[in-house]
Amino acid sequence: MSLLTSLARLRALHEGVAQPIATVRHCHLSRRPMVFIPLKLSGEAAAPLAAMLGTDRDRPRLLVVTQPRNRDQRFAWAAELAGVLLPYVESFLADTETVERRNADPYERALDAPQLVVPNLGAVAFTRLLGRSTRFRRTDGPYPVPEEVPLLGRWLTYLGERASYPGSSLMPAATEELGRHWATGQSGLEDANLAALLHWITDGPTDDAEDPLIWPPAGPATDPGFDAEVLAPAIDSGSPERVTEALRTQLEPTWRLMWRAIDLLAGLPEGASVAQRWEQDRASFSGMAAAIAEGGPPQPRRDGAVAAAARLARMERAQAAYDVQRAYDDPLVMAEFRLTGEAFAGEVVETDPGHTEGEGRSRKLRPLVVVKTDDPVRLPAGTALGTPQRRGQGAELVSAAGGLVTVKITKGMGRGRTPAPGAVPEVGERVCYTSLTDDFQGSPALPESESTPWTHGGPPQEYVPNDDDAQEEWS
Amino acid sequence: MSDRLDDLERRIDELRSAVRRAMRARDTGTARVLRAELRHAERAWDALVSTVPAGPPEPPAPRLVTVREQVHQALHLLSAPAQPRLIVAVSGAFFGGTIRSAQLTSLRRDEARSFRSSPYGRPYYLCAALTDRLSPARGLLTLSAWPLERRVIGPLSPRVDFLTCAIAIATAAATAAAGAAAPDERATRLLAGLARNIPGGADGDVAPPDPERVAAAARAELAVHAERDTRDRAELAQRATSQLGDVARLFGAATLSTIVKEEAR
Amino acid sequence: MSGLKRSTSGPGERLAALRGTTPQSPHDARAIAALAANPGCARRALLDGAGIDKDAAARHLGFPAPFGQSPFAITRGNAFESLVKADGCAELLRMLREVLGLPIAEVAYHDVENVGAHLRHAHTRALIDRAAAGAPGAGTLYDHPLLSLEIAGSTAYLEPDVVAFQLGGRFHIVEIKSFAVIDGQADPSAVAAAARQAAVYVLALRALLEELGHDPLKVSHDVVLVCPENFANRPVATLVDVRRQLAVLRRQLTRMTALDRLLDDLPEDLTFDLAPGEDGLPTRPPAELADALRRTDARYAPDCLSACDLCFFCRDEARQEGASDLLGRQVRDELGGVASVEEALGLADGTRHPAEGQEEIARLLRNAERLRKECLA
Amino acid sequence: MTVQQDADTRSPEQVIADVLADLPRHRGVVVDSPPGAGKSTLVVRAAAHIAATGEPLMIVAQTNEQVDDLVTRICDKHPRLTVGRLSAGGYVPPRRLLDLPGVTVGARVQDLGDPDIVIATADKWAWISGRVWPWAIVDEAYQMRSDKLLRIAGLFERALFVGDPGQLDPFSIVDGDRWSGLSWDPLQSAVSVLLRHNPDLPVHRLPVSWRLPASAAPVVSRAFYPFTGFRSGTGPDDRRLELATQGMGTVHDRALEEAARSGWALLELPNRHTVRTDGEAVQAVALLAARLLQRGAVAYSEQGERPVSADRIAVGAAHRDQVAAIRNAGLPPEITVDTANRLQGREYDVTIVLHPLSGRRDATAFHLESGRLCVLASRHRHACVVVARAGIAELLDAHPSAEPVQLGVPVKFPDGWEANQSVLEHLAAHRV
Repeated sequence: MSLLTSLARLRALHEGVAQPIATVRHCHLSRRPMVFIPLKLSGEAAAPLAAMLGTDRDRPRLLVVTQPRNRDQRFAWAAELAGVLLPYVESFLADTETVERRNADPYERALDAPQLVVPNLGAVAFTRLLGRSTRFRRTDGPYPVPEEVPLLGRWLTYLGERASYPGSSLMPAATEELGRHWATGQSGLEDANLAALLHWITDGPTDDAEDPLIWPPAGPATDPGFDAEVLAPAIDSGSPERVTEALRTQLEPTWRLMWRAIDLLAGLPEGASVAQRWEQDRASFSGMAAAIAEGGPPQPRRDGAVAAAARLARMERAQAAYDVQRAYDDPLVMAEFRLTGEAFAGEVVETDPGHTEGEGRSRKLRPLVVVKTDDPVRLPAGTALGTPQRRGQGAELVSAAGGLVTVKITKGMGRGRTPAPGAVPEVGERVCYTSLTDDFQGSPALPESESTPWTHGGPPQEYVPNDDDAQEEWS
Repeated sequence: MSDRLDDLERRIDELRSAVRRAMRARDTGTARVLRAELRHAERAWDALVSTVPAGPPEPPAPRLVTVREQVHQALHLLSAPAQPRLIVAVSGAFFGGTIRSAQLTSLRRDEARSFRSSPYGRPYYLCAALTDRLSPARGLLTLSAWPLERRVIGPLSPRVDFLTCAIAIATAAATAAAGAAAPDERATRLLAGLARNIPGGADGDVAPPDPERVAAAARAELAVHAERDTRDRAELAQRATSQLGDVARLFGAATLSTIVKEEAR
Repeated sequence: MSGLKRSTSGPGERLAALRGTTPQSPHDARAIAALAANPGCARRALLDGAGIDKDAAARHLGFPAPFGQSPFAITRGNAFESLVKADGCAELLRMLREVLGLPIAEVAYHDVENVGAHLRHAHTRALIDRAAAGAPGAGTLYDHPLLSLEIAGSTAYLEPDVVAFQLGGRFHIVEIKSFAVIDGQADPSAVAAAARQAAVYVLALRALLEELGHDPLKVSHDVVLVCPENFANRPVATLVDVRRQLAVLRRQLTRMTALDRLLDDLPEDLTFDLAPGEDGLPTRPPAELADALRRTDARYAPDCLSACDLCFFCRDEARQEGASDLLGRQVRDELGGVASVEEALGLADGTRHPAEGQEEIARLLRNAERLRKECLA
Repeated sequence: MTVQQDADTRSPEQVIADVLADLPRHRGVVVDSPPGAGKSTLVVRAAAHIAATGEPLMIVAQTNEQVDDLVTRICDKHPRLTVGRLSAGGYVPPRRLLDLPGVTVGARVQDLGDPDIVIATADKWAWISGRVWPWAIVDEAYQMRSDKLLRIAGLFERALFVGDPGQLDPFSIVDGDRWSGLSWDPLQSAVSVLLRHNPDLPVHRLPVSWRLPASAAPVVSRAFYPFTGFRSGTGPDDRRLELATQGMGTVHDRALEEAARSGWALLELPNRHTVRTDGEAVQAVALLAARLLQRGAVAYSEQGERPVSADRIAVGAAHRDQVAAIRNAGLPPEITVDTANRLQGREYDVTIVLHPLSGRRDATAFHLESGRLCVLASRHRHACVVVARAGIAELLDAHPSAEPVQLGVPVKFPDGWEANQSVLEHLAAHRV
């Protein structure tokens, strides 16, 4: 968190309403998102209790395990969940585009992808565990499960994993996305409560949000008081209707909150780089669908040495790109870098568009721009710069003193002797330059898994899902 | 009817909130009153929404064999002091038993009361195992017909009894399997759980347990402990014989704290 | 569950006066482990030192703590523990054989709870003494040993639901928890809580050995954590090194004996007496109790919401004061020395003149305010 | 792993001989080197030793500066060895390198001819393939992330890993919890992963710091190397720092005098919570540096007598904005001002440190990380002056301890809290 966000929090606390910390939306919002609110049985790792889900805000589906200790009912619940989720996921596979690649065969990329919106990070973790507990199951043998359960497990695992990929929007958590766009007058810890966070953004803070009788927790854990006074007696009564109704009361308020959260995010204009990140999501989704179609094995329990290093490299790169893109897309995010002196903005007061360097054939156009800024500039001369106003261009800081910064444009000027119209900022134009740049080197190759070196334990045993995985109890 | 249902639902919601609020304030008195009202309303609601009246899902089958007798059967098979959970499992696996652990909690006290009112009036009693202080051991049941040496518990006895039970169960499983077309799943699961905890008793988790192998492994470990355990138990049994009267010999000598509890009751 | 009785040979009379007629609330291992949650909070230190039931106080003040445990979780916890200990600790023996190489012959089991409550501590001492002295056949597993620990001058008895386990005169604490270990990983905060709690037992057992004239380091700093594996009920054992938790615990216990400094600063007439009536419920006017509490310094941070019974009371106080503590430790640190929201905002929009030493934060805040205004215009 | 238990009684010469003897016997050999214990000397010695067998050797370092430094040292000691310096496209070799006769610089292995030794950063090595070297030396291996080792381990058959376990651990901008507990966790250091998979490899320890003076070695050893320990190679009378001109009795002068006398000084400012770039503290740091130059400090040591010129002084801080603020305070440009991360592996006569916890109300894991303080407190040959606001002891006292615990991850020592406390206790005796 930066001082800028802290200031927004202070302001929110003072005014009694959340303050924006973004001017554009940094996540993709699907035209057809599926809201998914899972609940689990207290005290168990991943025993499902209920879920409310659907793509139509007026017609939520409620799935309930009315006897949560019954293993067969849990798998039946998983099969029901698969019955809603899998058709939704698969509906995005039909329409694809062909993508050409350098040094590789072209591939088919889905034109759109599923988006599973969950309330909070707890729901993401629970989804991952649900995936873990179902993807190794067998549809035959001693403990058979309904056919669609293992497939559901693989998709839940995929979506849960993808949620921790920086900048991905396949499985956003409402509290996280809201928290990225608004600062409340409470702590980050309290922001994890969806009802509390939403109230700050809309009507102002209320302690009702912490009262489980008014706003039941958004899951996956239920309120202990509800468990003791409502759920346990309902389960003991043996009446499935009563259990179902009890759980409906816990889920419906959150259901309404979720759609309100989506509406709030939809009210923001989309950031310029969002489509690009969504394209990566679509590619990733298509890759997963292809892996399933080719009959690949379910995802292993944990990453091997090579897979871990590869995933880390991808995630680090995505994180760096996400951070830079958000700053380029959103002046309010860029302001954080201006505050720390890694970016500056101001008005162009002087230009030398025809400035050149070098002689003869190596003579190059290097226009100079002088910017007047109030920002503290902490960048040394020679720093490479980029600018959100002209993303293809690269520049270099020449000098900075007394609120005047001289910048030399070094990249993206083309081969001409004079700059193309609009390529060099005009006097009077507002511009922003930053040392943050989005050009990353590719990462070097990793060994094949079967050539894992001795320093990392040597080649791993090939992973074959065995009966142990399939028969693991689900207590 | 739907009006009435709506009213009931509103009432139930109100009552639930009130109970939870009372519980949060630790006002148990109010909570109790409200809960009673709530149950009443819930029953009315159930009656309206369900075609079949709500209640325990299936009516209990007529019990031909009493809980007492079922426990006796299981203990007889095990031939060693055992905890309710094992007794219930054995009863279910080999005798089609229907008992639940909760039904066993008051058993020992009932037996003691019966014995006190008419000593030796029954052919057998379900009684306590005795600790090295000759007090009743927590959560262990035995049969009165057993020699005292079997009913006392030395430091090694829990393990010895576990192995003894494992042998008994393996033997019973082998016999049952010989007679039946397919092994009973409950027996298999019970045996697998035991086999896992005996060195050499099982080969990973996947294959169904081999009763003979389980029994052999249990016997092998038993041989390690048997001598000392027999000695410890003989000593304890002798002390029990010389120090305890009839009631205490069957149900354990009261410790100070249990006397206090009894008096408070 | 762990319960505790305290010996009456109390610490200072000052603490007794703070407590007044309120019965001393016991310290169990969980409470001791929680001492390190916010050691900078004087209010908490005084309440803990005096042995005031913070939960009761919070409820009486109208700020009941947001904690509670589901009956499902409790049932599950109990069922799991009895599974681990069933049939002469058969599951536990298997795991100890696998993880620590326990020989087949080592199976002797002592259930200390078979002994009357008043004798349990003495019985524990005798059993542990024999084992530490290496007496032949001294036993391997000790269920429910009753240990004790000196806290701020008084003795707290700890009745762990743990098992102590010895092999060759070396002891380990076995802690049974019902959170799952999935593919070798468990919730890090749950593991941390278990480790802190187990460290209390390690320390208590070490103290006992020392008292009996044995080497305290015969108690291993590796505790055996037993949890259900994956999604099943089957237990799995993992060794957890609690050296760090032991160091923290020692630090906090030393700190508790230094309560004198805090007590010296208190007004003479201050008391936290809840004035319990015959039914044990507090009768002291809540406003009066609140005033008494406000005369001590709290150090509220949002982390308190998951650790301290008084959290809602202190949060309310911070709100009334307009303290930036509400927003979290990080925000508070970023604001340098500015503690109040009003003041920080005044500096940001220039309506307040920076006091001496505030020039820098004022400049930073004004700059931040300028940037926000510019971007949101 | 087999740690040489008796290392602290051994002479550094013996340890080096043991390491060289172990090289052909094991696939990997690890050498732990506390600050200034002759790590580079060992690398140069081992390089010459291996080169003498006639077998090709690759050397891996972490930064371009470290690589250039090693190249210079090797050529200096062993002018007859040929060294190939691999580099990325944008790299401009410093003048001193181009002047060395045996050195070739190139972006591809093919461009280097066939030198005795090829040396590059780990990042550069990761792009090389198609050849296997019989020997490798990996320098600063504790600061190298294990995923980097994974990329290059296929290039060599056996290797010597050298590094300082007490400095900063590698880190990542993404959350790596998902891999915690795995023996190949990519966020762990190269050495931790190596040893978890090969627990029988010998681990040697260099027992003597040649950099740290007798006044500093025990302090740093106790705080940051509690289980292994090391000693100073020089005695209390071997090093001296003298200030040529008289002081004026200001706190700054007195701090410098205390540091010259005892090797340590704590310039304590009044207790106040401040922003990170605490102006008063920044000013104090700058003044100390300026005064040190003005007063004409002279360092006497086993290396002779020399003035403490600006390039022999470093200023260290925890954060980049602090470094920027200190630079802006008007220090001579020859004085190094940098963060702990970037001061790793460097050596100066006198260091001036802005304490990471100064002016804070709460500490975070970042500020308490023992490696950070270790780096800052172990760069000097003569004296270290620490600038801090009063109140750090109270801050440590009030620090909540609720760090999460991951299963299967070995506990790391020293604990940051304990290390900070230990250093603070020592500094208290040198407070001005």
